[in-house]
Amino acid sequence: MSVYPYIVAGWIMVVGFFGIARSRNLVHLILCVSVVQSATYVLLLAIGFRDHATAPIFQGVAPTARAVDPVVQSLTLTDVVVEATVVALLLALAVDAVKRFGTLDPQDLRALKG
Amino acid sequence: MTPRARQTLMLVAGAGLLAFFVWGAVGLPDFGHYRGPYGLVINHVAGSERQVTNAVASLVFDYRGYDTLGEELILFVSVVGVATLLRETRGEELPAGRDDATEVPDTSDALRVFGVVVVGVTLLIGLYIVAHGNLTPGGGFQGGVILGSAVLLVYLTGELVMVRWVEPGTLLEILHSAGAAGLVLLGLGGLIAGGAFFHNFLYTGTEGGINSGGIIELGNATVGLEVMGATILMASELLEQLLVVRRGSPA
Amino acid sequence: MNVLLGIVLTLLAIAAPAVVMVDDPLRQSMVLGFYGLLLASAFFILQAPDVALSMIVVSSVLIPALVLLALGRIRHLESRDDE
Amino acid sequence: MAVAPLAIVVPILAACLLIAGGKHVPRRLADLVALGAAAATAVLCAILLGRVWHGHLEVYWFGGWHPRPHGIALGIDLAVEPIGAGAATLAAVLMTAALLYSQRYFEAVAPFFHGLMLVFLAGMVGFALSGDLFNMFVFFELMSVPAYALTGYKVEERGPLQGALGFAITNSLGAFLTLSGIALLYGPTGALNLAQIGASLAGHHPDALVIVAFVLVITGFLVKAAAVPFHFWLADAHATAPVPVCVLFSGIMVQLGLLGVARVYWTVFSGQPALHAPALVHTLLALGVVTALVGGVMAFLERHLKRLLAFSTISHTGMFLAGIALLHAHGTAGVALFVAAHGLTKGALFMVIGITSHRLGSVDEVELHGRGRGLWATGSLFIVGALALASLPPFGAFAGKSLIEEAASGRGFHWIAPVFVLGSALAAGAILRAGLGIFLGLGEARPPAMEQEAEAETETPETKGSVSRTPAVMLVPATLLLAGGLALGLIPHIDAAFERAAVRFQDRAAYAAQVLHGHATALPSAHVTSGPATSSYLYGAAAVIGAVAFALAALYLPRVRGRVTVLSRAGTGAARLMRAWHSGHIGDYATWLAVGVVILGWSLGAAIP
Repeated sequence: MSVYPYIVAGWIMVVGFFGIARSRNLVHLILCVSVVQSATYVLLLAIGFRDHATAPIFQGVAPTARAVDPVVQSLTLTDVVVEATVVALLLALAVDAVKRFGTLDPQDLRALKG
Repeated sequence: MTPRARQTLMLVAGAGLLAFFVWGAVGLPDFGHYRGPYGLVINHVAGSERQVTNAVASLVFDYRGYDTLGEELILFVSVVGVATLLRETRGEELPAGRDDATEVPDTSDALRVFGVVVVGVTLLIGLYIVAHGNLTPGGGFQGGVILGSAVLLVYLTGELVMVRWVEPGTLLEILHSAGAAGLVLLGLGGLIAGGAFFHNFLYTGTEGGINSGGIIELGNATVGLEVMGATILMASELLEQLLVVRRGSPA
Repeated sequence: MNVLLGIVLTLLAIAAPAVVMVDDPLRQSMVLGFYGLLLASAFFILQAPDVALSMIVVSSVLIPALVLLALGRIRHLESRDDE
Repeated sequence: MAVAPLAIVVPILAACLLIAGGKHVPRRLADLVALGAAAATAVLCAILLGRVWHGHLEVYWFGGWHPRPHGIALGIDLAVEPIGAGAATLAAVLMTAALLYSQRYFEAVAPFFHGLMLVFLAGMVGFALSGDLFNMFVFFELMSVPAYALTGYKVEERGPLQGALGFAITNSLGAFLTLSGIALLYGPTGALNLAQIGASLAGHHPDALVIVAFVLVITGFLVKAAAVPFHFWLADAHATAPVPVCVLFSGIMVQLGLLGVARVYWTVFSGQPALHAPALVHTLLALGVVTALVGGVMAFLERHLKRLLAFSTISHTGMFLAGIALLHAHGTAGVALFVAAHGLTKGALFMVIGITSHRLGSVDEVELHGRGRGLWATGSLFIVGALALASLPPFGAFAGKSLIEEAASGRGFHWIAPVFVLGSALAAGAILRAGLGIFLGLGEARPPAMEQEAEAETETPETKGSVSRTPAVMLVPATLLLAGGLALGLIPHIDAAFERAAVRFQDRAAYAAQVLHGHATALPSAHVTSGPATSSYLYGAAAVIGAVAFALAALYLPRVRGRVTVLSRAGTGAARLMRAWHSGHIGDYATWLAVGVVILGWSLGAAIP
């Protein structure tokens, strides 16, 4: 168990990369990018975890209670927002791609070959 | 590359990447035994220094408030980017007489009542989550998305007033910009009052109180405002385009 | 606690390839929503309720909505091209 | 005084203002607000630069959260030293020039354009000044997101769309790898502040984690810096972004990626024995040299003027990376000077191409051949710019490059200087070929080794208004930037100032002492050079002569060539291979990204002590 969560994070990242390589549809590809990003959430939160600890929210708990690391959580929060925005922007580009190229297949999106 | 060549190469590279990553990750502290100083100190001091019970909120809006400023700007600018990319361009015919009210399908009264109830509950949840960000899980971002979704629900249940209101270039855009600028102004307030950008210049209240945390609570509110505006704008940009096309195509 | 986390992590490790292997974007966005809920439950177990809440909001509300809207838009563009 | 945060806040507030109300105010006013904000940012950055010019470091803690005892930083700091401040100043100056230049641009949605540009500027300034690793990631994203939208700004065309997609996806993937690296570092150190991570890591036993974290962190920055094999996005994005945006992309954004690499190395990793210095030097040097040559060759094969300049930027990036890889104060100083001169010159060149396209309605070298004969001012700017980039002594680029060469020979890499000559000659030769062909009508219209591919659709003009003369708002900024780039090399003792800056930049212990404990340390005396060596002048001259020779050969050889030689067939084959490699397929780009990480990791990891 001591490194399992980290390996899962690495696995998710690589799986996302592979999805991008085999994607035949831009929207699909964009969601694969978000899978790559989800690996960073798992990694960050797994690193900051402490056994037998509470969440870093001290509502009715003494601040001396053993709690997990709050910093990785604030970083992950930022990361999640970044994900949402990047996905939104990429989706707008995908819509434009259909407008201009009439297709979502990356194979055919090549105005700039070479 | 052919698709097969690409997938094969990625398979090899991906295996290498995973091996490389794991090679490094085994050097991390064992899972569950983290002892980095940053979080420990924050957990220890956030309550006494900022009177908030949610240590994450104190990080997001106070200790690392500058990061959040950057993050909100990313959101802000990506909405502007979406609006820029999806703008109607030359050669793209706009159907004449854009009378929004006639185009959206009718909604039954039962659904409408149900919608209003759902919207009311959603709005309340959103507001609660924004307001209690300093104390319990949640805050401006989560609440803002919920608030934005509630407003979109109004549209989906057929309250057509929204369509017009939601069109970019109006009140909403100003609201959204104000939300982003609000966080900057909050930071500037600290600069003027306390000598450092993002200095927490407000009374931080008593621990556990709804008004505790000083700028943390205000930060939650501005972020909530901005995220709500951003959610609606983003969705409506895509929706707007949908409506244009729907009307443009022959029925 | 750790057993539960182990199960959720294993489910995540299985769900991620599932997200990637579903080719139809509409169905994929649903699988992604499910994957997001799995992530959120992992975050709850990791004692990160703030993040879990964000994850639910993003992965089960925001992203599916955006994908649906974009796909709707794309469908209409494509049907226009066919005419 | 809070100059540093203001340099970031001013453009942000102006952007918010423009986006909220820009649609309802006249275009002129929006122009003025944007221009004023950019100029104010430039002044603020220049003030910062002036204050630290003599090798000082200024630390600013947001929220007044100074570090706790034992150097535990809870807040985020800006650590202003000369190189970061210089990069921020360059960004703001280029932005001011670009906004001045773009007044003839974008009749539609101008406020959005201005808003995106200003947030882009804020992101770059924030990134250059940041002293916190996670904050660097946030501002890295903040300068990326508006850049994606700006690349795709001309939504009517197919090219920009594809450029923006490739750019956005590869850069996002790079950023996520950077974030994973940050997470790995946070594990053993429990810190995000650069100085604090560095201090903690110096006492950490050397292990694989350090190497993996380093590789992952720099991958994102190398994608931004367009080092081979992470470079594919750059040419697509540059070819299609509007000219004022290209000025920023090529002039400073790409180089900020390198600043990121150098910054994390010197503040975080330089005290860690796991990162075996010779292995690091060799790996990054190899990467830099390959990038320099690939960029040069690709530039030479190109006929689309913006893509041509984009590949020349890749070529220069390679030289910068090689200079940083030497891990030597001379090298770092040389890179900083070279980047400044290159940014100003390349910005001017992009503006000149914009003028050419405004007057003649094309950016295709072959189509334009001989049609620029009347444009004396434009043509001379173009040709002078090309020569300056070929490191014509004694101007800015030359001064920077000679410092790098000196550092290289000091380290025993005597082969670097000739390779640089080849890279500069190729890239500058391509620009010169285009300039001589377009503005003087020399030689033949069809350059060699150039396949007549099915040409992309015609680009819609970016500008409006009369095309019978060049507007002053376009010509003046170009002239000023070029003059600035040239003048940099003429300022007396400029190299000494850059030396001091580099010594400060590389002093990890002094950085940590001041950031974490507030102890300002005096600078160790820099080993100041006595100006460029004679050999540097020879190399500079060789590069210029080489560039002229390449340009003339390209223009005149087809005429005498008549028959197909083995050499030319091999050349064409290699050229076709190179061009096929740059396929425009996003899946390919992501694959090469993964391959690049594995290569980097393998070559650094194999040397772990």
